[in-house]
Amino acid sequence: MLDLAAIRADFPLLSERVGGTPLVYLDSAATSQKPQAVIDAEVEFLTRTNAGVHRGAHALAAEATELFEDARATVAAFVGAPPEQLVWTNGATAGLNLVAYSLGNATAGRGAPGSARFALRPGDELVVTESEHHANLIPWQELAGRTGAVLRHIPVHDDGTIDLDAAASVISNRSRVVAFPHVSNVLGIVNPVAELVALAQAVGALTVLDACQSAPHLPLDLPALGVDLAVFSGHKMLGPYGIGGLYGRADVLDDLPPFLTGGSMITTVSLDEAEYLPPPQRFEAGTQPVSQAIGLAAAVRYLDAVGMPAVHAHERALEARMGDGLRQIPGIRLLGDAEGVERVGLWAFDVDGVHAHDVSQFLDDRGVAVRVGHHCAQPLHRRFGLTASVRASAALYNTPDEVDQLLDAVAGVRGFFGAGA
Amino acid sequence: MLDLAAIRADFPLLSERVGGTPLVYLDSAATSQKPQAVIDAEVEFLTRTNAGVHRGAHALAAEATELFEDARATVAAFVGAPPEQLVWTNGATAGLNLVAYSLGNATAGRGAPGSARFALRPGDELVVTESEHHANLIPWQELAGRTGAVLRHIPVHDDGTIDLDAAASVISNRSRVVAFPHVSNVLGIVNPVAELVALAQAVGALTVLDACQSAPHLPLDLPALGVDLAVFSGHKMLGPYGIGGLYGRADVLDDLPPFLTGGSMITTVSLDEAEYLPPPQRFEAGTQPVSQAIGLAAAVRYLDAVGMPAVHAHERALEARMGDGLRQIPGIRLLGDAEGVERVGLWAFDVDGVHAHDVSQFLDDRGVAVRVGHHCAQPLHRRFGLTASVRASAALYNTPDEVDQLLDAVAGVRGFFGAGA
Amino acid sequence: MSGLESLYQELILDHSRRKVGFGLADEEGRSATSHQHNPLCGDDLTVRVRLSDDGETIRDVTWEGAGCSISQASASMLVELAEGMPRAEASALIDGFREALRSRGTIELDEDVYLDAAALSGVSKYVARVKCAMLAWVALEDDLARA
Amino acid sequence: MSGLESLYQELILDHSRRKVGFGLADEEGRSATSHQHNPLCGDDLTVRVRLSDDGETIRDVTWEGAGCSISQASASMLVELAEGMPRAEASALIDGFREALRSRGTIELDEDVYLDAAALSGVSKYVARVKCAMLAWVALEDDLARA
Ligand SMILES: Cc1ncc(COP(=O)(O)O)c(C=O)c1O
Ligand SMILES: Cc1ncc(COP(=O)(O)O)c(C=O)c1O
Repeated sequence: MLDLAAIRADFPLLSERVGGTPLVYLDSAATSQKPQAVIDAEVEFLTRTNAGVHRGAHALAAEATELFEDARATVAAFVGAPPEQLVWTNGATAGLNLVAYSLGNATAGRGAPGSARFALRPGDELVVTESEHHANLIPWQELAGRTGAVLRHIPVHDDGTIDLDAAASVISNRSRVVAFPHVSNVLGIVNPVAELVALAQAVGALTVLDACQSAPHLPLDLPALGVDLAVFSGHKMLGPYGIGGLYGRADVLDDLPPFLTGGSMITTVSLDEAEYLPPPQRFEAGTQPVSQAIGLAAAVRYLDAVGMPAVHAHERALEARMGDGLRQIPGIRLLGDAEGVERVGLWAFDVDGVHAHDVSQFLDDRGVAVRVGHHCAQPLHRRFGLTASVRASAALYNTPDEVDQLLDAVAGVRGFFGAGA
Repeated sequence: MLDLAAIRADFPLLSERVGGTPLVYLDSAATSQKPQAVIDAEVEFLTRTNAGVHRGAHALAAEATELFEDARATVAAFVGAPPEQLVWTNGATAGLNLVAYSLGNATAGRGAPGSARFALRPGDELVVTESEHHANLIPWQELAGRTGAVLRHIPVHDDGTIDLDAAASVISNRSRVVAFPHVSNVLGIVNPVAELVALAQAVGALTVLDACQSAPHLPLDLPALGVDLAVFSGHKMLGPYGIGGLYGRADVLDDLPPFLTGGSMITTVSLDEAEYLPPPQRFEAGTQPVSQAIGLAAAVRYLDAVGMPAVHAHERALEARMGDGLRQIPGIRLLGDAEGVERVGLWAFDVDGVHAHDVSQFLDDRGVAVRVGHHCAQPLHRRFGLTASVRASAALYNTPDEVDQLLDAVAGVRGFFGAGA
Repeated sequence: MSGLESLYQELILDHSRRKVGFGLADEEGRSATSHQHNPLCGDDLTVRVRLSDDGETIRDVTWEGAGCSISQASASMLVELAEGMPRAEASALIDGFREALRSRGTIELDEDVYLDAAALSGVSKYVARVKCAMLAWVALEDDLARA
Repeated sequence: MSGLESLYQELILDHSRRKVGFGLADEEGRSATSHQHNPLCGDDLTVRVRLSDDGETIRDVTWEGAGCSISQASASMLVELAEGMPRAEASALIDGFREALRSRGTIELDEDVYLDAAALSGVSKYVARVKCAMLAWVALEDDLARA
C-alpha cells in the first residue's frame, strides 16, 4: 500500500485549487505532475553546477558531465539497460523520429558499412497497429513515402486487444519494422509484447516499442522484453519536459546511422565529411537537455523509492474502481474494455448523446481535469466510430476518493445536458 | 552602464566558489548561467499551471496553453518577428537539422505542392563558410550525401573575416542554400549579413543564419536582416536547456514540409496518410518543452529589461579589455584578430609551447573557467594550423575585474609549463 | 449563475438540440459552401449560404456536421440571426462576434443586435471553447468572401 | 602541494618535454601499431609495439603524436616502463593503471611497480584529464591484442 498522503504532499501542484475546489488531476497520460524532488534536482544543478558537459576542462564542466552521465546510468537502470544503451532524446516523438529517419538515412546509403542491413527496398513493409499514437504512425508513413516502403497495420478487436491472428498474417517476410505500443494511450491495455516480438523475430524485422504509457506505470525491463528499440518520455513519468530516452540493443545502435548531426557526436570533421562517435553519443548532437536529464534521474529515483510494483498495484486498483463505476453509469461506453488483460490506470469513454467536449467541460467545472479529443489516435477513434472521447488517466498520486469524484461527476453529465436522463 | 552588482546578484551560480576561490565564469559561449527569474518562471509554472497544452478543455490546460503561446510571442518579439514566424525547437542544432531535413523531404517529394520549389537536384550546391560550427556544417554534409547536392564553402581570411570576394564566386546560380554564422563561436566577429544575403538573393538561394552567438549579445531584428531562416539556442541566452527558436519568413515556412511528425501538428490522420497544420505547429510534433519555453520568455524579458544595446556595449568593452591584455602577453596568438570589425565578447587564442588543455587546467586552478578544444569547429582550427584553442567568452554578468583575473592567470601559463618564459 | 451555467445557458442547450437550419439546402442561385474543421476535437462543420440575386442580401444559411453543444448551438443561432440580413451587416456582425469571443469576458454581446447568439458571450471566458463557438461564423465568413 | 602541482609534478613536465620513445621505430618482426584519438581536444597518438620472436616479451614501444603535457608524459613514461617487459605483465599493468585512473583519487599507483608513471596517480582526481593519461596505454593495449 502506498502512503498516499505523503506522496501527494510531494507534488506541489496537487494542492492547487481550481475556482475554490481542490483539483482532481486525472490527465497524467497527457503529462504527469512533478514531485518537488525533481524540481529541486534541476534547480540545484542550475544554481550550483551548471556548465557545458563533455567539452570543458574546467572543474564545473567536469562536475556537470559527471552528474549528466550518472543520470544516464540511473535512467537506464530504471528500464533494465546498461548506460551505453540509453540515448537521450527530447521525448518519445523525437525518439521515434530518430529511428525512422535513421533507417531512412541507411536507405540513402549513409552511415557505417554495418548500416546497410537497415536499408529499405521498395516493397519492404513497415508494420504498425491500428491503436497507434500519431507519434508511432506518421514517422513511418513519411518513411514509407520517402523510400517506397509500404506501411501496413495490425487491426485491433472490438475490445481493443490486438488481433494476433491478423498480426501473424500481416507480419511477413517483407516486414522490416514492427512498431507497436506497449500500452495504448487510449485503451490502457498492456499489449502482448512477447507474441509480437516472436512474430517479428521470426521474419527478422526490427521491433520498435512505444513505452510512453508503460514506463511511468509498470516495472520495466526492456532487454528482457526482447525488443530492438524502445522509447519513452520524461514528462509522462514525473520528469521534466524536453527529455526522454531511446533504448536500443547494442548491435542495433552500433549499426544505425546518425539522425541529428552537429557538435559532440563526431570524432573528426573536415569541411567535406565527418566521422561519428559510437552510441549513445552518435545520436546526441548538440547541447543536450542536461538539467532535464538530471531531473529525469530524480524522477525515476522517486518512482523506484516508491517501488514500481507498488505503483502498478495501486494504479491497477484505481483503474478497476474507475472501470467498475463507469460501467454502472447509464450511457457510458468504455473503449478497450477487454476481459482478462493487464492494464494501466486509464479509461477512455464515450457518453451517449453528449459530445466529449461538453463532458469534459462539465467535469472541469467540478474540479476534475480529464482529457478530451482523439488523444492523437484518430485512426483508433475512427475504428470505434468516434471522432473524440473523454479520457481519465491516473498516476501514483491519485486516490480512490478522486476516482469517486470523477464517477459522481460523470453520473451527472447526461442529466445536465438533457441526454435521455 | 550596467549595474553589475545588481545583475550578478540575480545569478545564483556566480557566487559559487571553486575550491575556496570565487568562480570567474568565462565560458558563456558554451552555455550561459541562468538568472533566478528564469528558474522561478519554470518552477512557478511547474508547481501551479503544469498541464498538457493545446489539447485539453480543462482549465489548467487552457491556462498552460495561454502561457505557452504568450512565451512564443515574447521570444518572437525579442528577435523582431511575429509569433507565427517563430517555431519552437530544442536548440540551434535541432533547428538547423530541421531545415536540412525539411529540404531533404521536399527533395523526396514530401510536403504540400509548394514544397517542390525546395527540391534539390544533383549538382545543386549548398554553401557554408569555413568558420562553421559543426551544427551548421554536418547537417548540410549529410543532406548533400542523401540528395547528390554538392557542399561548397566560403573561406575566411587569415584574420578570420569572411572572404567576400571568394563568396561572390562560390555563390552561383547553382547555389540553393547559403548558410552562415551571424557570429562564429571561435572568432567572435559579427559577419557581414547584408552582403552575404545580397549575394544569395541575387541567385535565389535560401539563406540560413546561425544566430546562436549573436542572440544573447546584440539587438537582433531577424526580419530586417533579410535572412530566410535563422536559429538560436535558449541555453546560451540565459534560458533553459532543451529550447530554442527557428525563425522563418512566412512564405518559406508555409512551403517547407514537416520534419518531425507525430501529435499536435496534424489536422486529419488516417492509417495511410496525414494532413498537416500550418506553421509554426507543422514543425512542432509531440509534447513541446513547455516549461522551458516559459523559461526562455523570462530570459529574454530579463535581457530586454537590461537592454540589448547596453548589454552589447558592456560586452564590447570587456572584449576590448581582454583583447588588449592578451595581445600584450608574450606567446599569445589571438584567432580572428581582425581590425575594424564589430565583435561580441569572446576571444579564442593559442599559447605558444603550451597545449590548450594544459592552459585551461592552469586557469581552472586559479578559478577561471574557460573552454578548451576545437569548440565544434575543427575545419576552422585546421585552417589556422591548430587542433585546439583556449576560448574565454563573456556575458552581461562579467566584470572588468574578472577579465583582469583571466589576464593575470594567462600571463603565468608559459612560466609554469617552462615554455620559453 | 455558476460558470458552467453561464456557459451552458438553457437557451444554448435548447439551440443545440433544435439545430435551426440543420440540413444543407440545395445549391441554387448565388451560393457558397464552406467546410471547417477543429483539429483539437476532430469536429466538422459545413455551412452553406444562399444570397439574393444581386448578392446583397442573405437568403438563408444552412449547415451540417457534428460537434459539441456550443458549436451546434452557435450554428443554430447564427442561422436565425443571418437570415434576410444585408451581406455587409452580416460581415460586420461576424467581426464583432469574433472580437467579443476573444475578449476573455470583457465584451458582452448586445442582445438587441445578436439575438439568441448574445448568450454565447460567456464562452469568451473559456479560451479552449472559443474555437467551438466560432466554427460556424468562420464558415459563414468564408462563404461570404466567396459567394 | 596544491592541486595543480600534484597534477603537474616536475617529473611529468619533464617527461612531457623529453618524450622518451618519440619517433616510430620501423615495423619489424612481430609488431603492431595503434592510432588513438581524443575527440574532446582533437589530440592524436600513434603507438607501435615490437615484440620478441616468440611474442612473449615487449622489445620496445615507440610513439608519435601531439597532445597535452599529460598525454605526452604518459606515453613517455609508458615506454620506459614497458620496454623488455613480459607481454602478460604489461597487460596486467595496463588494467591496474586504468583502475587507478578511474578511482577518483582513491587508488595510488605503486612507484615500485609503475616507476615514473606512478606520478600520474594525481590525474585521477581530474575526470576530464583521465582520457589524456590513458591515451598511450589504450593504444598499447590495442597493439598487444593484435600483435
Ligand atoms: C555558432 C554556434 N552554432 C550552433 C551551436 C549549437 O547550439 P546547440 O548546441 O545549443 O544546439 C553553437 C553552440 O554550441 C554555436 O556556438
Ligand atoms: C502512446 C504514446 N506514444 C507517444 C506519445 C508522444 O510522446 P511525446 O509527446 O512526449 O513525444 C504519447 C504521448 O502523447 C503517447 O501517449
